[in-house]
Amino acid sequence: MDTTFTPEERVFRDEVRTWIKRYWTEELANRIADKSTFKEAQTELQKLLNDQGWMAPGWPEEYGGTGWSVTRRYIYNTEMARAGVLGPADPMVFGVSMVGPVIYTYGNEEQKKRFLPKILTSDEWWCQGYSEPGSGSDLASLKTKAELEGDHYVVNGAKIWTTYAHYADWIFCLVRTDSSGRKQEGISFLLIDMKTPGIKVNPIIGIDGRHTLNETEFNNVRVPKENLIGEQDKGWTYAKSLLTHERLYVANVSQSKRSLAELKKLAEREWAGGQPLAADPYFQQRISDIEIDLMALEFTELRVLSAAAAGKEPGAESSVLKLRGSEIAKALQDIKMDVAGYYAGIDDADNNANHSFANKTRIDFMYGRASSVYGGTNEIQKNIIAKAVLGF
Amino acid sequence: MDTTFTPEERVFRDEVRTWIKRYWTEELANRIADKSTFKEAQTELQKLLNDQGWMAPGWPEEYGGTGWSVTRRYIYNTEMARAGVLGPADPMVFGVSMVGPVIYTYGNEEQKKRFLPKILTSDEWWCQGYSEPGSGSDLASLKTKAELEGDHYVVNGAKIWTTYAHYADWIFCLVRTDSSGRKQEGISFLLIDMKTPGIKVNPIIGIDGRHTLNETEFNNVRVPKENLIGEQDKGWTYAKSLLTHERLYVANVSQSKRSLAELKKLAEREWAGGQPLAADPYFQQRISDIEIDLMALEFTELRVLSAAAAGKEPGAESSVLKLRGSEIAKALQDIKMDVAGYYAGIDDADNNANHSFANKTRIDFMYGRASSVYGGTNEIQKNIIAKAVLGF
Amino acid sequence: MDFSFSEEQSMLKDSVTRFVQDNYDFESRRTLAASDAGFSTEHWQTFAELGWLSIPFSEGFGGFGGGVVDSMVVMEELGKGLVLEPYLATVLLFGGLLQKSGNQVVQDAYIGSIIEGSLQGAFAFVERDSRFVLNAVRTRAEKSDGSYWINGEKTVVINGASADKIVVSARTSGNTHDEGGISLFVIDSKEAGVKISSYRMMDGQVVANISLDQVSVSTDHMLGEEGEALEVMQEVINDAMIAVSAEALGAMEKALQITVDYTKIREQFGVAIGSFQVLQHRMVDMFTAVQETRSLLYRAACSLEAGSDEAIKDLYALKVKVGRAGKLVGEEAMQLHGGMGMTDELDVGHYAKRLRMINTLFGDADFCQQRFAQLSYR
Amino acid sequence: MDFSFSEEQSMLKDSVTRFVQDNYDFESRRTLAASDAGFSTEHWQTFAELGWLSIPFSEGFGGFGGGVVDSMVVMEELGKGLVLEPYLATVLLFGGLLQKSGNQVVQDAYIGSIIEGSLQGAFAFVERDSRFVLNAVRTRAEKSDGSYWINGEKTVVINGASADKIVVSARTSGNTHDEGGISLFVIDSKEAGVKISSYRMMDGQVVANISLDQVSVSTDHMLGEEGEALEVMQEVINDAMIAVSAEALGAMEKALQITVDYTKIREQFGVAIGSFQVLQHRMVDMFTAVQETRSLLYRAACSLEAGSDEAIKDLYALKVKVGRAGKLVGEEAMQLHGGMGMTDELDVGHYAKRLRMINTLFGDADFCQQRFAQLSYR
Repeated sequence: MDTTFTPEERVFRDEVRTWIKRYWTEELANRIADKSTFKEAQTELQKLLNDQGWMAPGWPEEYGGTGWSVTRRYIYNTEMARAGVLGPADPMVFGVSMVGPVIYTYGNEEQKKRFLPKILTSDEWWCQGYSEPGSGSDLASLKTKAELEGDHYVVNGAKIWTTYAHYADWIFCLVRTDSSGRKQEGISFLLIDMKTPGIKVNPIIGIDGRHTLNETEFNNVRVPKENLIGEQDKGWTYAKSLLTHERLYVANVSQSKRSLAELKKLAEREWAGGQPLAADPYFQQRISDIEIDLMALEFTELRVLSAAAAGKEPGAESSVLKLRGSEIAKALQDIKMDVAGYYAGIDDADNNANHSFANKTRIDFMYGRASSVYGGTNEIQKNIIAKAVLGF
Repeated sequence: MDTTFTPEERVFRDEVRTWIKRYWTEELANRIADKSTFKEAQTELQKLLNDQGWMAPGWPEEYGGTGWSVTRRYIYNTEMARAGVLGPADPMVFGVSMVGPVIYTYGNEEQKKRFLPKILTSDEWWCQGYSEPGSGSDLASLKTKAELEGDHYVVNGAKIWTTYAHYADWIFCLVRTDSSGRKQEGISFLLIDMKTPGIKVNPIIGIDGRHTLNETEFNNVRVPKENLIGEQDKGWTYAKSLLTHERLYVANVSQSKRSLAELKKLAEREWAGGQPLAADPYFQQRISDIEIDLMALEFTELRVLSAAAAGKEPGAESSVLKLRGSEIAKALQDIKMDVAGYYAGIDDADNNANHSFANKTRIDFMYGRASSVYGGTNEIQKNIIAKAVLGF
Repeated sequence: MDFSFSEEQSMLKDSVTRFVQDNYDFESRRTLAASDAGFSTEHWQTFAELGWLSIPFSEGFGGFGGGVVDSMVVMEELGKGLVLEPYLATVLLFGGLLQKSGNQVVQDAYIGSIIEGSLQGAFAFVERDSRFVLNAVRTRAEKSDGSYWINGEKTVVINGASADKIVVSARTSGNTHDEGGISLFVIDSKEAGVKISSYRMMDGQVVANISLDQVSVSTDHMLGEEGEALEVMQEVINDAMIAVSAEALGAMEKALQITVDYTKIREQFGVAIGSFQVLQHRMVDMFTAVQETRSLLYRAACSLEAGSDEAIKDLYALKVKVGRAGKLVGEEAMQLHGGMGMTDELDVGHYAKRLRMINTLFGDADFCQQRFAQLSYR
Repeated sequence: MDFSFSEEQSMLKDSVTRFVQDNYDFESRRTLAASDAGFSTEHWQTFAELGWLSIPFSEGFGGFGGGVVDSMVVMEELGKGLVLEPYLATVLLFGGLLQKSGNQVVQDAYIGSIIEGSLQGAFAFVERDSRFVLNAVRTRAEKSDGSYWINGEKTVVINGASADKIVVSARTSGNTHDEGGISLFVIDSKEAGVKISSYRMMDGQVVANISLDQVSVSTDHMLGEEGEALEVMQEVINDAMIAVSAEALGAMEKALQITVDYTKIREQFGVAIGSFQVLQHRMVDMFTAVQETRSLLYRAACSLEAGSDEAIKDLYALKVKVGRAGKLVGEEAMQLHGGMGMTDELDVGHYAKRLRMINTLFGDADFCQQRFAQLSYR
C-alpha cells in the first residue's frame, strides 16, 4: 500500500506542468471564455495539444494515442484539470472521448482513416445525438428513425441536449432502424454531416442564460450508408460499451479541487462582520464537510485507478464516482454562491460592483445543476448501484 | 391571526402548574424511574390525577372526561409534558388513549360500566395486542386466530411489542375471525384478561438493555364472547378510527422542548477545550438546526389544533407531525449522546464518573431509536403523505 | 389561538390571487422581465387602484393602516406568480421607512404619491463590503451650509433604476462598523452627483449601483434623529423579512405544485415518473419544508405583531428556514424536472432563482443562524 | 500508486477472518460479553499463538515490526465480529507507548509478556472533565525520595479492570491545559493507593475509573523525558485512530451486509422489503459511506506511514467520516430492521452501539472537524 509516484512519474508531471505554463496563457483562457472568440481559440488550444501528441491520451498508439500507463493518464488529467485547461464541459469530449473510441473499435478502415485524424487536428468538431425530447434517462426509448433507401439512410426525428451542435461539423447519432423487438434492439449508430440538408439546430437557452445546448431536428436527412458504424441494429451495444470506457474520470476530482481552492481564496477576501468569511467557524464547518468528502472521493478514484493499473476490472467502489462527484461539485458551487452573497444574483458580466467572480459563480452554479441529471440522473445511478452492487 | 391565550386560559394554566408543583415530587419521580417501585408509584400518580378529574381529558364528560376546549387540552398536555409528568412511553396511554375511546365509542353499556371506571382509577392496567411477529408496518396481515366455540372465542397466536404486558391486567387485541376476504376484513377486536390460562408473556430486552417490551403468546386462550367489542369481523374499522383520534399530540413537542432545555443546560456544564460546549460555534450550529425545526413543529401543531378548535378537519399539515416529531426527538437524543462524550457509553447507573445524566441519556437514545418505527415507520408515513396529500 | 385571516385579509388575498392568475402567466412575465424597466407601470396602476399600495401607511396619510400580516398575505400570492413589480422596494422598504421615520415633511410630500402609484422608491443599504451587516456603512454625510453633503457608493439597490426617490444610509459620525452615527436621507435620483448604473439580477429584478459624489440633501430630508437611524432601519427590515419570507413561501408552494403535476404526467420507462417511490418521498420532503416555512412564518408574524420578546429570535429562525427550505424546494423542483428543469424556457428554474435571491436578501441562512444562536445561547 | 496488501498482510487478514468466522458467531460473543472479564483469555492465547500480539513491536523485542497498515488489516477484521478482546488497549495503546518510549527498562520488562499473551495493559488518559483534549491533565506526579508520587483520577480506562500494568498520564509541572509538563508512568494495578472501579460500556467493553492516592512509581518506570510526554501520547493515539477507524469500517461493512441480506428476505405487504426503491437507495447511501470511509482510511494510513505533512489533516478527516458514516450506517441498519433492530437479541443494534463508541473514542466527529478546520483554514 503506497501512494507515492515513481521518479519517472514525477518527471512526467513536471513535463506536463511546463507545457501548461508555456501554452495555457491568460490571454488564451480569456479568448476561450469569450463567446465571440470561443471556437477559434478552443481549436487553437486543441491544436497545441495535438502538436504535443497529447490530444487523445486514451487512444491506442496506432491511432494517435499516447500509450501512457494508468498513472500517467491520471497525472495528465489531474494537472490539466487543476490548471483549468480541461473542464467538465469540454467540447473535445465528444470527438476524443466519445465518438473516437467507437470509430476505432467498431468502425471500418475507411471510417478510421476518414474521421480519426480530423478529430486529432480539431478540424472537425463533433456533437452527440443520443437523447431525444421525452426520452430522458430512458435512452433506449429513442424514436428518431432511419430508413434505408438505396444507398442512403433517410433520417427523421429530433435529438435534444446536443451540446455545441451549433459549432459542430459532425454529429454521431443513435437512430432506430427497427421497432419490432425490444427497445434496446433495432438501434443503429450513424455519423451525420451537420451540413446535410434537412438538419435544423434550435438553440436551447440554459437556466444559466447561455447557449450551449440545442435541439437538433432531422427532416428527411439523407445519410450515405457508409456512415453506419458496424452492423445495422447493433448500435446500442457500441454506445453502451463506451459508457464504461471513460467512467474512470467521471468524478471530476481535479475540477472540484480547483473549485475548492478558489472558494477558499474568495472566502479570505469576502468580509463578514469584521472578519474574513474564511475565519467564521460556521463557514469552516460547511466547507470542511465538503472538503472531507472530496478527499474521500479523490482516494476512491485512486483505488479504482490502482485496480485498473493492475489490470483488474473496476470494483464496486467505481459506481459511486459519478454520483458523489456531481454531489460534491454541486455543493461547492452552492457555497460559492453564498460567498458571493448579494453579488451572486448579478446577471451581468460588466456591472459587478467589484465582485468580478460573481457572474462566473452564478453561471457555474446554474450550469452545474445539470451534473446530477446528464448521463443518467443520480436517481438512476442509485438504482444501478442497488442492482449491480447490492444485488437487488 | 393571534397566538395569545385568553385570561381564563392563563388562569387554567396556573392551576395545572400549581397541581404539578404540589404533587409531582422528586421523590415520586424517582420511584417511578426505579424499576422495582415503578408500577406502584405510577399507579399512585395516576390516582392523584384521577382525584383531580384529569385522568382522561379527552373522554366525553359522561364517562369521566373533562369537557375541555382544544386549547385547554393543549395547555394541559404542554404543562404536563414540560414537567415530565407525561411522557411518550406512558403506560396510561394504552388504557386512557387507546382502548378507552374504543370502549365508549363502540362498546356496549355493560362493557362501558365494567371497564371505563377501572381505567380511570388505574386499578386495571392495559396493554396493546396489535403487531405480530412478522407483521411490522403491515398490521392488517395479522394471523392470531379467534374461533367461536360456544360462548367463548378460542385464541391462538402471538402478539409482539406488547409494551408493559408484564404489568398489564388486560390486553386489547386484534384477532382474525375470518380469513376468506381482504386482509382488512375478518378482524375482530377482543378484550382479554391477562390472567386467562394459556397466555404467556416472554420478555424482549430492548437495545437500551431494559425490559419494557414483550412477546405475548396465546395458546387456546378462552375469551368470553361478551368481551368482543362491537360486531365480529369489524375490528379493523374500530382500531383505525382510533388512530386518527389521538394524532393531534403525536409530535411530542413538549417532550422535545424539555429535552432541548436539558441539552442546553448540560452543554453549559460540559467542558470542551477550555470553554463550555455551549459556547462552541459548531455545537451552537448543530443545536440551532434542531431548535429551529422544533419551533416550526410547535407551530405546525398549533395550526392543526387551531383548525380542530374551529371544528375543521385536520389539514395536510397534520400529516407531518409524527414524521418530524420523531426525527427531531431522535436528533436531540443524538446530540445529547455527543454531549455526554465518553460517558454516554456507560451502561451502569451507579458508576458514572460524575456524569449522572449519561446513563439516562444512553437509555433515552437507544429507546428513542424506535420512535421512527412504531405506529408505522417513517417510510410508511411518507408513503401515506405522498398518497393522501400529494395525490400520488 | 387562531391562525385564520380576517375577512378583510381574505378579500385582499383573493384579489391578489386573481390578479396573478389573470396577468402573470409565465410568458407574460417573461415579456415584462425583458422590458427596460423590468416591470409594468400599468400593473403598478392596478396595484394602486386595488389599494395594495396603501397597506402599510396610517389612515392619516390615506393608508390602510395594515400590519405585517397584511403585507404577508399580499406577498405570498405575489410570490406564486414571481411578480416583478417593486412592491417590496417602493411600498415596504421606502414606504416603511417614511411611515416609521416620524418626519412629517417627507411623509406629506411622498406617501400620497406612493399610494396613488405615481412615485417609485428604493432603499440603498448595501455597500461593496457590507455583506449583511446594516451598520457596515462607509458612505458619509457631512453637514455644512445648511445641507448635508453625501459621498459614497451603494450597491445592488433594488428598484434603483426606476426609483424617483431613494433613502440612503450614511454615516454622520463614527467608524465603519459603529452602531451609532448612521443617518437616513431621502435623495432625488436626478440630483446632481447621483450616478445610477443599473443591471439585472438572475431573477429578473433590475437593480443599480449608485455612486454619490457631493450629493446635497436639505436637512428636512433626513429621516429621524441624526446618527440614530440603525433602529428604524432594522425595524423596517424586520417587517420586510416577514414579507419576503411570505413571498418565498408562495414561490415554494408553486414550485412544489408544478413539480407534483409534472411528475404525474411525465413518463419514463413506460410509467409516470411520479410513480417512483424515491421521487414521491422527495416531494414529501419538499412538502414538509413548505409546511415548516409556513409555521415559522406565522410564528414570527404573530410574535412581531404582538411585540413579543421572542420576535427577533423567531424572525431569524424563519429566515434560516426560508433559506434552507428555499434551496431544497428550488433545487429538487429543478432536479425532478430533469434536463427540462435546467432550461430557461420552463418556469421551474425561475422559481429556484428567485428563492435563491430571497435567501440572500437581508442576510442568508448562515448569517441568520448565527444571529439566532447569539440570542439563543448567550 | 498501489492499494493492494503485501503477501504477509493478506495472510494476516485471512487468519483474522478465519478466527472471527470460527469463533465469533453472535451467541458466542454474547456469552463472552456477559462474563466477568468481558472477553476470553483463551482467545487471547490464540492471538498470541497466531502472532497478532507481536505486530507493532520491533524485531529486537521479538516483535513483527509492523506499521499502521498491519494493525489496520487486523482491526478491520476484528470489527466485523465485534471482537471483545482488548487488542486496542493492550497491544496498540499500552504496547505502542512502550515501543515508542525508548525506555529500555520497561520495554525489556513487559513487551515480551505482551507478545506471549501473559500481560494485559491499559492507557489511562481520560479525566472527568478532559473530554477529548489529551493535555487536559489534572492528575499530578511529584518527585520525592527517589520516586514519583501520583495523585488524581482517571475515568473510562479501556481494559482498566483486567490490566496488570497501566500507563497513566500525570502532570509533573504546569497547569491543567498546558501542553508541556505532562509525563507518563507505568504503574502496577495492584500498587498501594490504586483503586479500580470497573463497569461496563454499552458495547460490552469492561472499563474502569481509577483513582490514584499517593501511588508510588519508581523513576525508571517513567516513559520518555519528564514533562515531554504529549508528543508520544499523540503519536500513539494517531496510530490508534487508524486502528479504530479500520475496526469501524469492518463493523460498518458487516452491518450493511446484514441489512442487505435481511431486506432481501423480510417480507411485508407481500413482497421483500428490499424491493422498495426508497430502502434500496438508503442502502446505496450506506454503501457509499462505507466506500468513503475506506478511501479515507487508506489515505490516512498511507500518509501516516509515509510521514507526509498532510498526515494529521488526513487523520482528522478520516475520524470525522468514521463518526458520521458510523452513525449513518448504524442507525440506518437498525431502522431498516424495523422493530427487530431495536432489540438486544439481534446483532445489528450491537454494531450500531460499537460504531457509536468508536465515534467518541479519541475525539468525536465534531471535535475532529474543528481540528481539521484549524489545519485547513489557518
